[in-house]
Parts: sequence; C-alpha cells; structure tokens
Amino acid sequence: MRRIPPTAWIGLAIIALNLAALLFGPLLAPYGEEDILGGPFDPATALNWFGLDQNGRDMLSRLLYGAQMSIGVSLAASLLSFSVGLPLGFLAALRGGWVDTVLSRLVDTIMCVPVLISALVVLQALGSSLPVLIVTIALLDSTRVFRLARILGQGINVMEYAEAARLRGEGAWWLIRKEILPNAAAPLIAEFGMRFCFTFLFVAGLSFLGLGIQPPYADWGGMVKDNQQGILYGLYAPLYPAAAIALLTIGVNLVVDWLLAGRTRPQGEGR
Amino acid sequence: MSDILTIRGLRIEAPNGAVLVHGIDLDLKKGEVLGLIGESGAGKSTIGLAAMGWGRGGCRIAGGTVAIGGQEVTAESPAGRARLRGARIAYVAQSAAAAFNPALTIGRQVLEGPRHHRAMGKAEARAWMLELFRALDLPDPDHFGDRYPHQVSGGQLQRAMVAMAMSCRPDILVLDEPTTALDVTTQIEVLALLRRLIQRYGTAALYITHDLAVVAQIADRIQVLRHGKPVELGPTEQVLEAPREDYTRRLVGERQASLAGEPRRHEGGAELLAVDGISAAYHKVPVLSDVSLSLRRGETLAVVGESGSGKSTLARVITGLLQPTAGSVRLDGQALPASYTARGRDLLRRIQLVYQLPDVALNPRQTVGEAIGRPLGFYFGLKGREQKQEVGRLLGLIGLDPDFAGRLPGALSGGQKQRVCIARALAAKPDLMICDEVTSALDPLVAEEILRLLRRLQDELGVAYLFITHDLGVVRRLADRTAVMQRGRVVEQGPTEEIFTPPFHDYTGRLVASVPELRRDWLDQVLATRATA
Amino acid sequence: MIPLILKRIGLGLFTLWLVSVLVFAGTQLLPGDVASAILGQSATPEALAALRHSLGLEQPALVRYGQWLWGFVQGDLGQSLASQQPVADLLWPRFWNTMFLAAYAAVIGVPLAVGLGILTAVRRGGVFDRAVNILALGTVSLPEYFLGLVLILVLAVQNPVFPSLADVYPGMGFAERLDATTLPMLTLLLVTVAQIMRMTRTAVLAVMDSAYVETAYLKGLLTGRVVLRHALPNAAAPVCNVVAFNIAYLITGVVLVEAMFNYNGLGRFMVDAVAKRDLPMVQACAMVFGAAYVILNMIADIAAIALNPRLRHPR
Amino acid sequence: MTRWDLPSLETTRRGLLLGAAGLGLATAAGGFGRAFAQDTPRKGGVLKLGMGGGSTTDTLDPRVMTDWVPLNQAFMLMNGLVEIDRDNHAVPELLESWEAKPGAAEWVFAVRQGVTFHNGKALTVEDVIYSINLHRGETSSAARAIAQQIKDVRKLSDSQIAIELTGGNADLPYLLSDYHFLVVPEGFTDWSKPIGTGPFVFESYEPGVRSRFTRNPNYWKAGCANVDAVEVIVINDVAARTNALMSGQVHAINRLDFKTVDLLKRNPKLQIVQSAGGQHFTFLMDCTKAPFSDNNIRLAIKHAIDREQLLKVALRGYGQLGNDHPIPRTDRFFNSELPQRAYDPEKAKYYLKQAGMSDLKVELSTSDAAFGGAVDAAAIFRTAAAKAGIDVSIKRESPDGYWDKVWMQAPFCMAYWGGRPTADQMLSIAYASDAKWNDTHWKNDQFDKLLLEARGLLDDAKRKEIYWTLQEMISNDGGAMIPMFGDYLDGVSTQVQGVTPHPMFNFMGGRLAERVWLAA
Repeated sequence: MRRIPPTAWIGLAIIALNLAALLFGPLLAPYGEEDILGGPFDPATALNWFGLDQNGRDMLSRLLYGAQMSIGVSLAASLLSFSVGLPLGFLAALRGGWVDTVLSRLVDTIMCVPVLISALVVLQALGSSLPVLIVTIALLDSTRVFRLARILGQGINVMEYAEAARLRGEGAWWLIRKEILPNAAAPLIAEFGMRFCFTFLFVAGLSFLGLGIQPPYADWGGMVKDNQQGILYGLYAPLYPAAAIALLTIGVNLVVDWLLAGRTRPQGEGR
Repeated sequence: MSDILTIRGLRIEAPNGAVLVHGIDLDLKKGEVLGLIGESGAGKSTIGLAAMGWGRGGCRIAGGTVAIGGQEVTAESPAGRARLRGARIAYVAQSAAAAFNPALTIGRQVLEGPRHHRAMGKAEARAWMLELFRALDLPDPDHFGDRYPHQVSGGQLQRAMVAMAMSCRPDILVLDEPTTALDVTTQIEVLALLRRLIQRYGTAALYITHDLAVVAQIADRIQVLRHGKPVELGPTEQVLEAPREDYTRRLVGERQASLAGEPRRHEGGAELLAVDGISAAYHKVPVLSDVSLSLRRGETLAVVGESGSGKSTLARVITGLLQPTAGSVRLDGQALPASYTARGRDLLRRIQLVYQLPDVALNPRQTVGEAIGRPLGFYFGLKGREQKQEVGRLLGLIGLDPDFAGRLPGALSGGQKQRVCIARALAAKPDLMICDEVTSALDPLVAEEILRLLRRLQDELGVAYLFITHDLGVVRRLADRTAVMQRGRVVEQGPTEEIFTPPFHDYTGRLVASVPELRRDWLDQVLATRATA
Repeated sequence: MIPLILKRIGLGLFTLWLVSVLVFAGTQLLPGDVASAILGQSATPEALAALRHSLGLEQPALVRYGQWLWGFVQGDLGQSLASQQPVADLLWPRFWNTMFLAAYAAVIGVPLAVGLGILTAVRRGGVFDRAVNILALGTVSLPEYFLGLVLILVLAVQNPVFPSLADVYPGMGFAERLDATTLPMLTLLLVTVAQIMRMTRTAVLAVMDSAYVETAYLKGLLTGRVVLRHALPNAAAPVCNVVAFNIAYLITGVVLVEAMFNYNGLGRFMVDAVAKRDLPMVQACAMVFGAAYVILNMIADIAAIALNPRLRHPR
Repeated sequence: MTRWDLPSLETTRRGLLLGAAGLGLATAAGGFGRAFAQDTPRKGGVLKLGMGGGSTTDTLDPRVMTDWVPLNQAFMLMNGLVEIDRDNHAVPELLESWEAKPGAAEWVFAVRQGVTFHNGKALTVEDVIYSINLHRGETSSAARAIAQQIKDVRKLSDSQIAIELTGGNADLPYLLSDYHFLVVPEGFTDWSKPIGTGPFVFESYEPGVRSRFTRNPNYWKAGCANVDAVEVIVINDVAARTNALMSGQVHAINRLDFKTVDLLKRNPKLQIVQSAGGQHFTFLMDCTKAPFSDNNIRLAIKHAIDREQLLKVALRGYGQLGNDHPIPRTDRFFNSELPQRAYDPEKAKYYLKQAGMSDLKVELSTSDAAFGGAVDAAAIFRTAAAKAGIDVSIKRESPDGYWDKVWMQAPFCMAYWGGRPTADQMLSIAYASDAKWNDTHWKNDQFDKLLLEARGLLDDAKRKEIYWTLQEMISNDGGAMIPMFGDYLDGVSTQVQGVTPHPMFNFMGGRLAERVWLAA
C-alpha cells in the first residue's frame, strides 16, 4: 500500500472520530436528546461544554445524537445507492446493447430533473419518514453511481484480461466479481467518499428547508438552521453543527484526494 | 574535430531513490553518430534525455556533468537549460503520433522552436521548414504544414518530427528509437533520409535503439549498455564483427540467428483448422477479403504482414470475437458458430489466445496461481490441492519456480508474465493456440527464450500454433508453413522454406529485402539496387 | 462534425420528452386529489364531481398528459391551483430571477475558477497550489446556507456593504439589481468556484502528463507557454463538461440560497408549489428545470465536440 | 470570552419583567427601549416593512384574507368603520358617531362626510352599506358569524345609516371594528387592485412577495400618511427577517423571534415594541375526529403540557399563562376564579384510563407559520407529554400554504389568534358552532344559547356571570389547548418615529404604516 501522507492520516482520524460518534454517540451524550436544561442559547458552562441550543437543550448531546441521524442516514443512503448503482452499471458495461441503452437513457432522464426537486416530490407524496428519506436519496444518487460504474466497467471490460475471461465463457456475475470489481475498487471507494459527502450535505439541506429529518430528532443540518439566529449576536450555537458538518466532509475529501492521487482517470482507461 | 557533447560520471536517480544510471562517461564529436544499444531498463533513453538536462517522470541528475560545446548544462538554471533545448540539442521521439499536439497544425509546431528561440526570422524559418520537408521527401511540402497530425500517415509524421527537431539547426540530435514504431518498409525510407540529413548538415547524433542491425546502418561508434552501466564501446565494425564482451556477443548472436534460422518441417497430422472465404469489416470498413488457409494438428502456421494487413482481425474472427461478413471457420471439420458466445464450453477450451502485451493480459489483482488455476477449475473441475499441484506442474513446464503461484503480476518481468499467459493457455489443454505478436513487445533476448519455450512445448504436447507476427526472424525460426498477408488478402502461402527462398512473390520480396542485416553497408546496397530497379 | 452535433441535439430533445413523461408520472404520485385541493373544506360531492369534470380530470392519464404537453409546447402552462392565476405569469418572472442570479455567479465564477484551476495545475505542489486547494476543500465542505450566513454577518450586519435581503422587483435598475443579489451570488460563487477549480486542475494535470507536452518542454518552451499553447486546447473538452454541470447546479441547486436571502427565484417557489400540491405549477417548474439541465448538457457536449481537434478536422 | 460580550441571559430578562410590571398598564404593557420622541410628524421618505405572515396565495379580499401581511396591506389601502385605539376603546373611523336605541337592538350611525376614494368618488352611505353587506347572507366571509346578528342595514339619510340587530348587543361598535369590515365603493369587486379611502394608493402588489403603495395626497386623517410610499417585503423566515432589520435594509419587522429578543435589544439602532394583549397560541384538537372526539382524551392532553416551561423556554417570558380558553387576563370578563390548569402527568394518565387507553400516540402538525418558534414549542410539549404516556410525533409542514392546507384540516395542529376587542367577538368568531373559523369543530348548543343571551344583556354583572361559565365550558370541554398568551414583538429602527404598542395586533394593530413617520 502506498505510503499514507499526513493529510490522509488526518482524514482517516476524522472519519474514525465520526464513526465513533455514529456508533456510541447516544452512550457518550451527557444528557438526553430532548432534555430541556435551561434558556435558549445559554453560554457554555462546565456542565454543558458547548452551551445550549435554541430550545435550551445541551448542544453536545444533540451533536452526538445528531451524528447517528446525519451520518447514519447518509451512510445508509450511500450504501444503498452503491448496491443499486454498481451492479446495474457493471451490467450495462458488460452486456452493452439494448440493456445499456435503456438503462443509460433512464438514468439520463432521471438525472435531468434536479435531485432536490425529485426528492421533494417523493417526500411530499410518501411523507418524510426516515426509511422513505433514505430510499429516495439512495435511488436518486444511484443514478450517478450507475454512470461511474458503467464508465469504469467499460474501461476494464475492454482490457485483454477481461476479454480472455469472456473468451473462456465466464458468466457476467463472475466477470463482475473477479475481473471488474477488484480493479475498480480504488476509484469506487473514492466515489463513495464523494457521494457520501454529497448526500450528507443534501440531507442537511433538506433539513434546512424543513423537509428532511423531522423534529425533535437532532440532525446537524437542521441544527444549523434552528440555531442560525445566534450567529448575528456572536453566539457559537450554529457554529458547532456547521463545524461538525465541515470537519467530516473535509476529512472524507482528504482521504478521497489521497485515493485518487496520481490516478486522474479510472484505472485501465489509460490504454 | 572538438567534442560537441561530453558527459562525465553521469548518475541519475528515479523519484523513489532507485539508481537508473551509474556513472557514465560519453563523448560525441561534431557530426559523429554514436549508437546507444541495450535492452529495456538499460537507461538508454534516460541518458539521451539527461544530455538535454531533462528528467522524465521525476528522474533527476544526481551526479556527474553534461557539457554541450563547452557549455555545462548541469550547472545551468532551469531557464538556462530551456534555452539550450531545441536550439543546441533536439529530440526525436519514438512515437511521433503521441509527440505531436493533436490540436495544432504540424507547421505551427515545427515553427514554434525557431520563433521561441528567435534563432531566425519568420520568413527565414518558414523557408528552412520547406527545405527540410523537401529533404525528407514529404508530399506537397508547401501545404504539408497546414495539415493536422491525425491527417497524415505514421511514416510522414515521423519524418515531420525529424524536421521539427532540425528546425533550429541544432548541433546534436537525440534520436530515441525513431523507426521502431514503423513498419519494416517505411523504416528503411526514414532511416535513409535521416542518414542523408545528418551527413548533409553535419549534425552530431545519439541513436538510441535495441536493434543492432538498424544502428549498424547509421552509427559510427556503438556504446553497449546494461542496467545503467556501460558494457562495451567501440567502432561499429569492431562491435559487430569482434565483440569483446560476452553480453554483446549474445546480443549479436541472437540478431544473427534471427536473420538466418533453419526452417522446420512438420510431417503428417490431420487437418485441424480450416478457414475458407472469410471476409470481415470494422464499422463497414472492409478489413479482410476472401481469406482461406488451413492448419494441421501439431503444426505451426505463421501469418505475417505489416500493420493494417488484417492479421490480428483474422485471429479475432477465428476466436469468435468478431463476426465475419462472409465465409466460415471449421475446427476438426466441425463448423464454429460465428460468435464465441454461441460456442460451447468445450469448443472455447480447444482454441486459446495469447496476447501481445503481457502487462494487460493478466488481471493485476489476481495472483499467478489464480490466473492459471481458473481454467483448470472451469474446464476440468480441478479444485483445491489437485488444482494447486497441476498449477505447480504447469509453472515448471514454462520454466518458472512453483512459488510464483502466490505472486501478483505486478511483481513479474515482461518475459515472466508472457510465460504465465502461455501456462494459462496450456491449462485448458487446447488443440490450437493463437499467438498474436507474443514476442514483439519483449526484448530480443527474452523473445528468444519465449520462442524456444514455444517450440519445446509443441514438440512435447503436439499443440498447433497460429503465429501472427510482423517479424520475419520469428517466422524463419518457428513456422512450418507461412501465409503472407497484405491489405486484407493472403498474397502467398506455403512451406516457410519455399516462401523465403528466391524467386520471391514481389510483396514478400520487398518484405524480406526490408529487414536490415547485421552489416554496415546493407542500407547502401539496398538503396543502390532500388535506384537501379 | 455537423452530423454529430445534430445527433446530439436529437438526443437532447428525446431526453427532454422523456423528462416530461417522468415529471407527469411523478406528479401523479402526489396524493390529494386536485379537485379537493381547490374546494378545500367546503367540498361537497356534487361540487367535486362538477369541478373534476370541468378540469377534465376523469379522462385517462394519457389524454391528460397529451393535453398538458401540447399546452406546454405552446407556452400555455395551465392554471395554478393555489392562486387561480395562469402558471406562466407566476413562473416566468421568477425563472428570469433565477437565471439572472445564475448568470451573475457564472460570469464571475467560471473564468475565476478555470483561471485558478490552470494556475494551480501549472504550479502543481507549490505553496500556492496547496493553499488554494485547502481553501477550496473548505468551501466545498461547508453547506451553502452556512457560507451565506457568514457572508451576511460579515458583509451585511457587521459592516453593511451589501444588502442581506435579495429583494428584486420588476423595473429595478440593473446596477441596483446587481447590488441586491451580490451576497447570494457570492455564496453560489464560493461553492461552484471550488468545484470547477478542482476539476479543471485535474483535467489540466491529466493533459500535462501526455507525450506532446513533454515534446513542447523539450523544444525549450517554459511552463507558462506550454500550458497555454499545448495543454489548454486539449483540456478544454473535459473543462466544458465540468462548467456545464456546475452551471446546471447554479440554476437548480440554488433553492437553499434563495430561501436564505428571501430571493424570489423559481427554486424556492417550486418547493412551495410541491408543499401546496399545486400540480400544474410543479409540472411546469420541473419541466423548466429539466429543460435548462438538458440544454446545458447539450451545449457542453457540443462544445466538447467542437473543441476536439480530431472531430473538427475530419480525415 | 468572545469580543461579543455575553451577559447571562437570565439577568436581562428578569429586569424586563419588573419593568413591565412597574408600568402596571391595565390594558397594554408599554414597550420600552428608546423613549418615544413625541415631536411633530415629518413628511417624506419611503417606509420599508419586512413582514412575516404572507403567502403566494394571499388576497386583499376582506372576506377571505387571513394572516398579517394582507391585513396590514388592506389597512394601507382601505379604512374600517370603527377603530380600536391603544387603550382598547372603540373610536370612530369612517362611522363618525353612533347612538343606540334602548335595548341596544337598534343603532344609528353617522357616516363621515367629505372623504373621497382613491378614484376621486366621494364616500357615500351606499358604499358603507354595500361594504357591510359583503359579509352578510350567503357568503364565505370569515366575519359572517359576527354579521349574522345584523338583521337589517338601512340608509336613513345622506349621512346616516340604521342597523337593526336580531337581538340587543351593547358592543356593536366593537363588533364593527373587526378588520374584515373595510369600506370600498359600491359594487366594487376587483380585489386584485382594491380602491379605498385609505392612507396609501395602490401601485404594485405581488401576493406573498412584495407590495408598494404611494401616499394618498388628500387623506382625511390628520397627522397620518406621513411617508411618501410604503413597501412591504414578505420575509417568512425569521432569520432572514431579522438579518434584514439588523442590516438596515428594512425599517421595521413584525413577529420577532422570542428567543433572541433580549439579544436584539442590545442593538442601539433598534427599538423593541412589545404589546401584551389578546394574542394566544393554540394546540387545536378536531373534536369531530377520533381520538379527540372523546373529551377524556382532550383533558388528558390538556394536563400533559408543562405551561410554565413552555412560557419560560419558548416565549422567554414574553407572555402569560393560558387556561385553555381564549379570553385574555386584560379583558374585563376574564374568569379569574377558574383554577389555572397545571402540568399533571398522573391526571393525564387518569383521563387516558377513563378513555380506556393506557398510552396514546398522536401526530401534531406544526410550522413556524403557526407562530414564531411553534416547531420548537411542539418539541417542548413532546418531552412533557412523553412523561404522561402520550407519544406526540411532530410533522413539520411547509410554512407557505399552512393556513390553506393544514389549519382546520389536520386533526391536531397549532395556530395563533390575534386579540379581539370584546369577549363576545372572540367567542363567536372561533367557538360558536356555526362559526366559519371554529377551528376545533366544537359544537355545543348550550354554549351557543348562552353566547346569544349574553350578547343582548346590558347588565355587566349578569354578562360577566355568563361569560365566566362560557370560559369554563371551553376550558373543560373545548378542543383548544391554549397554554399561553404571547406578547406581540415588533423590531423597529430608531429612524421610525411615532410607534406605540397596541393590544389587538402587531404593527400598531395593523395601522403602523399610516401613523409613523421617518426621522430626518
């Protein structure tokens, strides 16, 4: 494995920190997610390191609970998006012909309607409960994953070793698992990082519009929106969730840049 | 004649610290041509570029000095070195197609050098360019400059590259395998033009190549290199006729064998493969027309021709990767479905294909053991220990240590990777192995070993070869029968011995005549005969 | 090259038609019957039936789709359910507002980003390159609305340089309109410049590793000229795609910025329309956004074809 | 600490409460901040108002208009019949004077003379009658419940009209002060460009976005319509609204965020106008839909809310406790002996058992359109209700179109009510069985009978006794949980002079634009 540069170490550390918040957030939180402890925007004290939010709840606890919501939803959505987009993308690359045309046209059309608008229509139609939120974002996002997987797949499929396997009579599933996936791993992991960041900011954006995660559950995007008044008076309240969002996104981007370092094009396309 | 280029104790390191060149001394007199000979990894190109103060891919000059006409390049600032490049010393790359910027006209790129170095006025530079175009026999010289690189042929582009290098009347030319990427027939023309140009303008040159016969025609002296260290230096005749070092002797010996080589005869064996009336096309552009040939069990049929002759396309039709527009292919009398997807698993097993570039023929993420083991499992259901044992046997068969099974392709050399590809093909116990230019990407000595291996395997296993190549030396040493192809047609086919003894079919004749021989005056002789014919 | 472009335009129109089908089907998904949405509480069964008939809601979906599409093509976008006004009167003024903001950000952002992208590529690994990249990484990672918030604090509240409210109205002076939309523009700028810059840099670097760039160096040219004369013409195609993608974001992803600066754009208006289940309005907005998206991608592809030397000068 | 010094919020708020109590104003707690300079009004300048409470579906049709923005815009263009002043008294506007025949069933009103409409037409008695009749008979007007009492409106002479009621009502003038009773020329119907006698003339109007009206040169009210033009910009997002005020882009904004008012006060360029009054925030249970049809459930929920905590955290103390009925403490008929309902999870569980349930799950629809901080208030209610075994899931609705799509349609949602001058008006507009805005769908014949009876009585003592029972009925059986009354909080730049609090609505009862003027 290449020598890991310091920036990537920082990135990995940030991701680890956030994963810990995701898994053990609620356990670490000093107070309940909804416990009202004092007046709105009360400043930081020994008991409440980050002070109170707009409803007088402990900011640190809500950040930790919020981690589960914000990261959890985005992670679930990204994973689902990849598990849908990848196989379809590779299949389109391998099969070509009408499978490829139909899928590509469908994806192009869906990508034409901006993600936010489609998400809105679906969320309004089915209500913005968590499962609906995750599935909607995942399906919309899988269109982008499909596109990358298709390009990667085509790049690798044209390589001699893939042709040799096809000449042997290997089935599509074996080709995907053994020939394409191992070689597409690094760019795909990088793409997963980027898609996670996009989804993460998208969920936060939805909450900002009041359509994402419903109160009183904490999610970082919603917390920035609820506390944004504070910034005009020099209060820190909105800075904590915003910093949390930025930190995680920067962390992931650092790792992504490292993974893509040097390789400007997906592996194999350089022929 | 004073030295135009003096290199003392040159040391070059790669970005990861590996040393590519270990202290080289080199002198080049004005107007002299020095040949740099060696296999890949010998550091030939690195030295050539170092003479211009340039490190490719982050390599840097770690020690020693380079001086051009007394001016020390290594002491100059980057800007100072840039002023020298193109003006005093110029570079001609191996692949002109990649070296020309596709977005600009050829003329503009040729004139860029003189205008940048303000070597001459606009009109004068243009006139000099036209003179060069005429000297290099380029068609319609006045308008050739207005064309874009992808609008001219490979040979013409290579000559345009030479014109670009000469545009500032440099003192030294660094020629980095200038004719290797060309077909044999065009190679002669470029070589002849290059030699005349150098002699006429008294430009010194470093001629970098791995082909002794080519360098013999143009170099005054030859420096043999291996792994970044000098092996032998001497006048061309001495190095060719009486090499002092053992490594040089092997190089010369191998080139000698490829020219001579006693043909083989294979007797008997039922007809295995029958191709008749095959025509094929890519995007409606015809590539093969009415090709017919046959191959018997255990026999080797060579299909030889220049690039664009359709020989690789024929291989794709036989393997079913490309559907022909007409004709049929029969294996053991049984007609093969046009597309490989329609062929049964056993039919697919019996024909195996080995590719030209070993680097991309093996999945970088699969170990050698997996690559060879998969066909065993897939065709014969060999699993686990049995499969491991058979893989070991096959590795031994191709002369590699069984513990190679655990390695990834990345850790192997070009030759070793090609051996693994052959083992993978053999694992399927095929009746026919199609070898598509399997040696042309390898160094001469390594190629020699692969050919010897293939001959031994045929004797032991009786597998038939369909050998596709443009290298006549290979054909002489391996093929029982040969088919010569030109622009999609089989112009001649028959026992190799007959094909390669006069009287020649005119195209075959020209092919044979274009293969440089290991004597200094070969080119002069060919030009003389061509002038009279 | 022309046939290629025509083919691309054809493909674009076909995709646009597919978008209309997707949009129509999508909005049928929205629960709540159109008629009851109009009548509200005082909906008696007979009134509902009468209204449904007058709106032609009982006809099969295909017919209704046909009528809607035919209307759309002729510019008749139908009647807004919520405000009983023609959709077109409500939609187009807001559409031009959104276009104005997108153009304002693009005109400044794109040249800046492409310039920065090239500079950082040329000075790869230098201090300038690293500094700009870290800054870009920062802005890309922050949500738009937080960036907007900081801009309001610094440039509107603490030192009132620009208005925090992007209040635009018809007949407003051009300079006045520029001033009013400066803060939202800056917010969009921060996000898109970072994106375009990073991708331009990657595209230029990819070209810098090619053989003809090395040839240019070996001809004695210096980095600046090599990049401008040799690298850029070949990096232009991928850069076009990146720019088109980001401009499309400018038009459609701007809902958050519109909400924050109370800007009367189409994005925010559509969000409300969806909330109010104002079907004709939702359909019209989605079609307009879709069309903008398709046209932009088409322009990018055509630019890429035009800039690709091999296609421009066929053999 | 940061360079923005952060005094603990606790101290400043406590100081405020003392200040207000000190004033002891009976009807309206005085606002404070910079003392209001009472020098003479100055003409000129363009007044820019940033208002929350507008939607793209707004209309200026007096019969249908709801919410703050249309109300203020209507008052800019048209005048009402009777006006309520800052001390909650009915004062004449287009009706110059009035007198009641004995029994208060017949009234004679004098119509102000010499007033002209924007189109130059003089105000006549026929215009007034036409305007009143807009709300009578088969009409979807919100004021129909009030206008039902009017049996007949007759022209007596060119300057007088007679109004005959179905039954005596001493408060008729207060009734006619309802903001729906605006005067337009006879036969007028084009509500997209209303013509009135108001202080400003229509120039441009885009529903839910902005409007601009210019001064009416011959406006009949003295000392009013001082600014050259008034622009209303609709900013529903409280943060954007506050930013606009703080960056000086608008002169005044309504509906301040309770949570940051104390911080806003520290800004020397601003003055906070606080008006205590009839505004109350309600949790509406639709009595016709299960499970709220069972009063046990309603009582369980009424006991599951911590009113003290809500007042302290949501309103930061800017308000009073509510006792689940709409009559404010400042109203003379306020039932002071009705025990104040307190947070009692055990009692809530008891009522749940009465209703045959051990725990309850309900969905509460809310949005910041209901009232500033409504969503946060819902979250606070949720935590309290959880302890009483009631799981309240919150459904956040989009602010735009809240009043069309959610209010009076969702089984359990939140809303606000502005103040009403009289108890009778408040009760008849929202709690009478056939009231159009009966947002709890609560039907009680006994209540309707008593309401009518009280209306006709002239003897205050007897009316008080009835109103007290009515309040008790709503509190114990009604569908509205009213935990708190909230003060109106407006933020106004010091550039704006002549601003005073008002008990009825924010922005000086909706007539701010008419009264204020801009300092030099």
